[in-house]
Amino acid sequence: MQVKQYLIRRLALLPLIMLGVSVIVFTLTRFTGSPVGIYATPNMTPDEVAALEERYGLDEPIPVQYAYWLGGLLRGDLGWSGVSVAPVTDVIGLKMAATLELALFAALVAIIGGIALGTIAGVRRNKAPDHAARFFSILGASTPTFWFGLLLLIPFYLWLDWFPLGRSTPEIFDSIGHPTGLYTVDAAISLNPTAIWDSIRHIILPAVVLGFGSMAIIVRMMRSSMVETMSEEYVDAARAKGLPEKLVIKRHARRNALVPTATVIGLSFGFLLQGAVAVELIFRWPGLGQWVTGAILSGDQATIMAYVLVTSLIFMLVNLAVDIAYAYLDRRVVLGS
Amino acid sequence: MMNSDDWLLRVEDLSVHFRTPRGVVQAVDHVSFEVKPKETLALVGETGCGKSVTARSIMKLVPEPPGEYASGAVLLRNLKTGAVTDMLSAPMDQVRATRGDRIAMIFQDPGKALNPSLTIGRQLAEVFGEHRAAMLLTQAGIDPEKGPIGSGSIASQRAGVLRRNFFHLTRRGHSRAIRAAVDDAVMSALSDTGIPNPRKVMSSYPHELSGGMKQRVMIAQALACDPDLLIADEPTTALDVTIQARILDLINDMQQRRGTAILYITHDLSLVRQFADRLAVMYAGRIVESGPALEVLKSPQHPYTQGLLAAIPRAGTPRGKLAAIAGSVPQLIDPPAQCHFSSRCTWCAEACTSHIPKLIHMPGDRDVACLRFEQADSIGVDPSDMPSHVASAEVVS
Amino acid sequence: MTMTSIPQSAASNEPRKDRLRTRASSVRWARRREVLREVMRNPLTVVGVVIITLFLLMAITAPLLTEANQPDPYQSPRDWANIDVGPGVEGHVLGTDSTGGDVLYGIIWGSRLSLQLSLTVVISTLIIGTIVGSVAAMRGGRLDNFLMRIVDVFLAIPELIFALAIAAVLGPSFRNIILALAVVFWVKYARIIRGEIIRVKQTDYVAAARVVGDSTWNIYRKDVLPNAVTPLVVQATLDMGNVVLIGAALSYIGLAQAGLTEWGAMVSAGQSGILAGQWWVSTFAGVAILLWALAFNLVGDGLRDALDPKTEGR
Amino acid sequence: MSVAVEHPNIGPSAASGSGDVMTLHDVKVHYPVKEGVLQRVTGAVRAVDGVDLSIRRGQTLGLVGESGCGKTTLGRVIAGLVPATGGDIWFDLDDSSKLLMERLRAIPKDSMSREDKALWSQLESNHRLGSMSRERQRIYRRNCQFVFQDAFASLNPRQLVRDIVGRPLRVYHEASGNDLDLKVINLLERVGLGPQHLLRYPHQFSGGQRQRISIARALALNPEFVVLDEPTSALDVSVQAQILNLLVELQEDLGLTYLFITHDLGVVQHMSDYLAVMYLGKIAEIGPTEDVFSNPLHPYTKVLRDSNPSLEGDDLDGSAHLRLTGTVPNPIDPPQGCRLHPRCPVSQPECGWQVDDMFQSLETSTPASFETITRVERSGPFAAQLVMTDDAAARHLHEEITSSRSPFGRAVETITLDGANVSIRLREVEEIPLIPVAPGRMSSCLLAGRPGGINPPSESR
Repeated sequence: MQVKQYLIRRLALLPLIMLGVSVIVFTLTRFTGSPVGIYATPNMTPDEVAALEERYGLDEPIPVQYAYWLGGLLRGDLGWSGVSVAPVTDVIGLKMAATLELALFAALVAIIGGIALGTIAGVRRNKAPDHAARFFSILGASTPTFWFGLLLLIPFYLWLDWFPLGRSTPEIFDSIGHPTGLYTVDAAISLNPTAIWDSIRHIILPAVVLGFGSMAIIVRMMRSSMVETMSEEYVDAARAKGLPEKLVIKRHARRNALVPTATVIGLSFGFLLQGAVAVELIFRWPGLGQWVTGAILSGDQATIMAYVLVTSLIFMLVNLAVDIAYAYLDRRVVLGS
Repeated sequence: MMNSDDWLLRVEDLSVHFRTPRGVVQAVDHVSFEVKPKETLALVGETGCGKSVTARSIMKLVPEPPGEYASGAVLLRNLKTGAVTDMLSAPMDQVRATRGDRIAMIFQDPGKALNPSLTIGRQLAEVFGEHRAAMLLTQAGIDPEKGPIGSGSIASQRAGVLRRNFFHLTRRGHSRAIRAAVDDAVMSALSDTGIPNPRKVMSSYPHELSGGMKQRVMIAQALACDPDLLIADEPTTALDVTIQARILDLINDMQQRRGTAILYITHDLSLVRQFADRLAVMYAGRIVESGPALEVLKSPQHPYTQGLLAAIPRAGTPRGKLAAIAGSVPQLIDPPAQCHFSSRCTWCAEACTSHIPKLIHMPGDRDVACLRFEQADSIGVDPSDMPSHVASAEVVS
Repeated sequence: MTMTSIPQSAASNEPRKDRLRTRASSVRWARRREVLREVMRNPLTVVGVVIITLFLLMAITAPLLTEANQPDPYQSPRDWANIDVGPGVEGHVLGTDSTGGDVLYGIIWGSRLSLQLSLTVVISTLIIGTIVGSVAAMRGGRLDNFLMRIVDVFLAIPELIFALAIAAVLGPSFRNIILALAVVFWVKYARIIRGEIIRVKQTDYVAAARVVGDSTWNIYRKDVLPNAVTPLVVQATLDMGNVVLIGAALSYIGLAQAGLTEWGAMVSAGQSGILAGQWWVSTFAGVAILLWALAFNLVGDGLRDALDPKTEGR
Repeated sequence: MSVAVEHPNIGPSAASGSGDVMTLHDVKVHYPVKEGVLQRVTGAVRAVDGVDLSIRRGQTLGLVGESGCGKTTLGRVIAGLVPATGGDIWFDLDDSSKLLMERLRAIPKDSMSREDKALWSQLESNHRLGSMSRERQRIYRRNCQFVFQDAFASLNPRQLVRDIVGRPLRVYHEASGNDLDLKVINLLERVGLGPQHLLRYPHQFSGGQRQRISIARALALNPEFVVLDEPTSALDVSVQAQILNLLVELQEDLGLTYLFITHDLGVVQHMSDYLAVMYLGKIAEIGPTEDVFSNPLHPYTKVLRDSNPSLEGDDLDGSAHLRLTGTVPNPIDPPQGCRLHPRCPVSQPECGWQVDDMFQSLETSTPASFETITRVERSGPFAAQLVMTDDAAARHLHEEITSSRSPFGRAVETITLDGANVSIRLREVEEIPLIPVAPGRMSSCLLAGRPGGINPPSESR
């Protein structure tokens, strides 16, 4: 019951924060002056420009303009994407699916690798595996994703040609249905072995590159919370019960160490989303990141702003999901806050 | 010490060191004592005297590193077969089989010693799963020898009666029977400690229970397998005095009923009188005095014991006239070879700062480690350097 | 416990007291040195400090190491005769890019840009964040609530994406990257310092200062801030590296001026050559970014371990 | 040297040396409990819930109770660290102003005459915490100091001992520079430390020394009254003795008034002149320490005393040791009537039994019939209608309650059976006040004034 109330409150906060994000985004669109420039041509007279402004409601006071804009947003009108030559709403779904797929696989790499490495490091504190894991985590946090991606391209694409660029081989991609929009999942559903292999071949390298930085963050957090729980008295109490060390670590130490790590996992999803920009660029992954870099270079503001709105929404939803997991993992959280 | 065969636990010459960046801390320094079956030995001392480390060493729970068993043995005698195990040198499997089964432990803060993310029921079930798997299977109507999973696989699947075994057994339709057997075992253990509503407690998480209730759960968990020895490490320090009284009543009562020997670790001498048969006082990693509890309390011989007793406020002491021991406990990082109490002792003489006093056996089953009871020639110093002598005959007057 | 004691008892001989005051500051300095020694005990931290020192030297002596390009020293001099040459070629130790820009020159002058970027962003956001977080935590109530909701909104947008949007709106230039990062980064500090202050405010030593009757400002200055600032110092150190990482990512995407000797831009400039086997431009520029971030991460991590309040002094 | 010529130590009554340093009247500290999606305030943790207390000048009042009873909160309220949410705290009332205060307090605010109102507001601005004038507030602040349980936590880890102990002097511009150093050295010597400790950080000291530093700080302004919040609980016995001796010595030398808060009965018996026992935010009993120990007038005091392990062999006064049952109730919704009654070994039907107590006892004694209750319609804390699963269950419950010989069973005024419904009404008892029962002694137990006293019935003569 308490858990439910807590989650409802978190949920109620979500639209409020999204409203705040929309204010920021709107401010940004008006930052460089009236967006009438998109429609105006240099040889228009001031009167013609004013007429244009009136037509698009740009002569109204700023709050009113914001209300118009927000109204459009809520109806699903995210504007016209110059780079895609289509309404933003029409193209964003596909891009989002591609990015989400990449981010989810990267998250999988980061979470599994991070928890495993962090656990080992925390248990074998101040021994070789610990030092290795710590150095690895610092290295991961210091490596520029875009550079790391380029570096991996040299052996795995240029020399060995193991992993292709892009998201898919178009013919294979078109040969299966796409009920979910996530290529790997669709391929799995279609039970088409060629498609499954194609989807996995394409996603491995970008997912590893993208997940590397987040894994480093998770390793660091998992290690320190493992160190903390390993010194808790209930771990000694579990040993005093005669439990084997493996079980002591798994059920008593790691389980509790996961609780603080959960928040970091949520936050690291932000790193995945932002890292995706560069990774998509390098691996020619047709997602939001590639889309938005194109928009930046051509000054397509509607696309940029839609991108900011959508990624924030994804980020917040992921964190909400983590909060739910957190409340499940540690019942005391809710009572404590 | 005594050589009778009537003992359960014998700690011989135990030293535990901790390596720190600043030097080696000699937390426990050549400590020997023994616990007889069914008796209560109280190990008393102030913060940092090494009593908790001693207790943990018995279970081999001192973390290595930074800890290190520098010398000695912890011998546990099987009362039925007479076989003796050294907990410090035995293989880990054997140590684990002993923990929780023949030696159990209650911790100082029950709030910290219970896993916050598991229900009470699961935490107790772990003990049964670890040590009483065969018994549970029998109760569930499965022959542990011939059953769907042999006793061998139970031993290997040490998760015991929890998930993994359930999973295996579910397919064979025994899941419910085993679950019921576990629940019964857990509930009877809980209700044995006077927990009024064991079914509810079983499914609750530690934070939902009060401190006293948590300590009851800890006791239930510790006594689940009827251990020969219960180590109680300051079990009531974190509790209020009214709760403490009830927990002590409970431990007492359980001991009466089951004949468990208790090693009671405490800093509170006033608890000892109600509780202990024998008493050992520790100071700075060494035992300075031991003997029958009431005797030691009545006529303490070591200056530290005397000081400790005089420092406790009592009804009769005039206000502001407590006999405090001056100074504070010395650091135990690479300590000099001397009586550690010498810096605070009123009797301190030249010899005290150059010799480590040995535990001297006295009439009345008493031991004291103080140079006042030793002869100058036996340790080879000038008699004028010795503190004023006390003849051992004076002790039991 | 074994500190040199002040000889003789406290008689009222005047000259001794002046010594006392100078001694107090020397005791404080001794304490700081002790903490520093504790920090430097970790060899990895020392490695970090050495790398940072080298980068600093490089940035300061850039005009001595290479002759500054005129008119804009932050554009590599073009050597059109040597386009895309590999490392080791006469005059181009680390090779050149597709426009004949010298890679070593870019790395050396790029260190100045990185220093400028990280110092400007971290110092300015540290000040803003500390002020906002302190006001929120010390005042509490509605103001706190209001400020923290703003912080929540800022935190809802991933750093790089937020900075990317701002920089994109402002137009591609290195200055705008700095500005964009400054807008984004203060939030984290505000949140950290607020949390720490709220923690410290509940300690007994703050209660003790209140019992004595000291003013809120004095309590903030003497008790709250000094005890709350440690995680902020750690985070700021880590961010000296992070800012350069994100800044490089932004200029990699194309938000810096073309041809700038910024490391991220250099990686971008060299990437088309990679598939043609010209690995050196991107690689060396990337190594520079990596080393910079690594150095500050090592030091930040070492600071965190050494200054962790859980182990400090107790 | 700037030794303050007119030392603003204490108000007019200081010379007389009589009266109360602190007078508490119905002091309450309630922390709001927020619940639900909108975080509405749905109740309050009643940490301190109506305390009347006088702290007499020059004496030591011991305040004992178990964790969660509100003793620390009460101490913090008195020291001005926590604002009271109800009631009045008067500082430095001499006998005449106390009489005046008591006279005026009896008059309802709106029917007060104009001059009484003026007197009242003058009284408030001179003596009442929260309404004091700035100048009086300063005097109060200087004269009421606090010593914390965890000395280390109360010392700023980044300050030198000189700055910690000298801070009060700086705040009140009592001293600076060399003068400050000298004064701090004097204070340190006063508490058994020396000049060599002046320039050290708190972490360089042992537990006992830290507590000495914190005592030195409390004494820096020469206060009259010190709240000691478990000053020795974190210390070992041998060091505790040093600190207790020091506190007594300081009290004798400086004429201090102490409020000594502790959970340790041995310590409080040794240290205090009179004793207040607290339970769940209320005072259970007050009286001279020796009397309270030898003849407790509240069952809770007796339980505390009996539960306290003692070194002396035979401390039994013939009566059996009393024990409490159950656990401390939730301070958000404390029991009506006497706070102790659900756990009390000698409870009576008049102690304030309510419907919730019934559920609790049913749940533990007969879980089976507790589980047959399907719905409860309350009408106040003392009456409810229970809907049972069926008529038989209702009959069973009715039977069980009516036949009960427990004080709770006897507190039932009416119980009616109607099909599957059981209506029950219990004796209404709202509040059991703390009343004088013997010269100098007050108790909030109903039995205190009765012939048999608070002993269990089997033993009462």
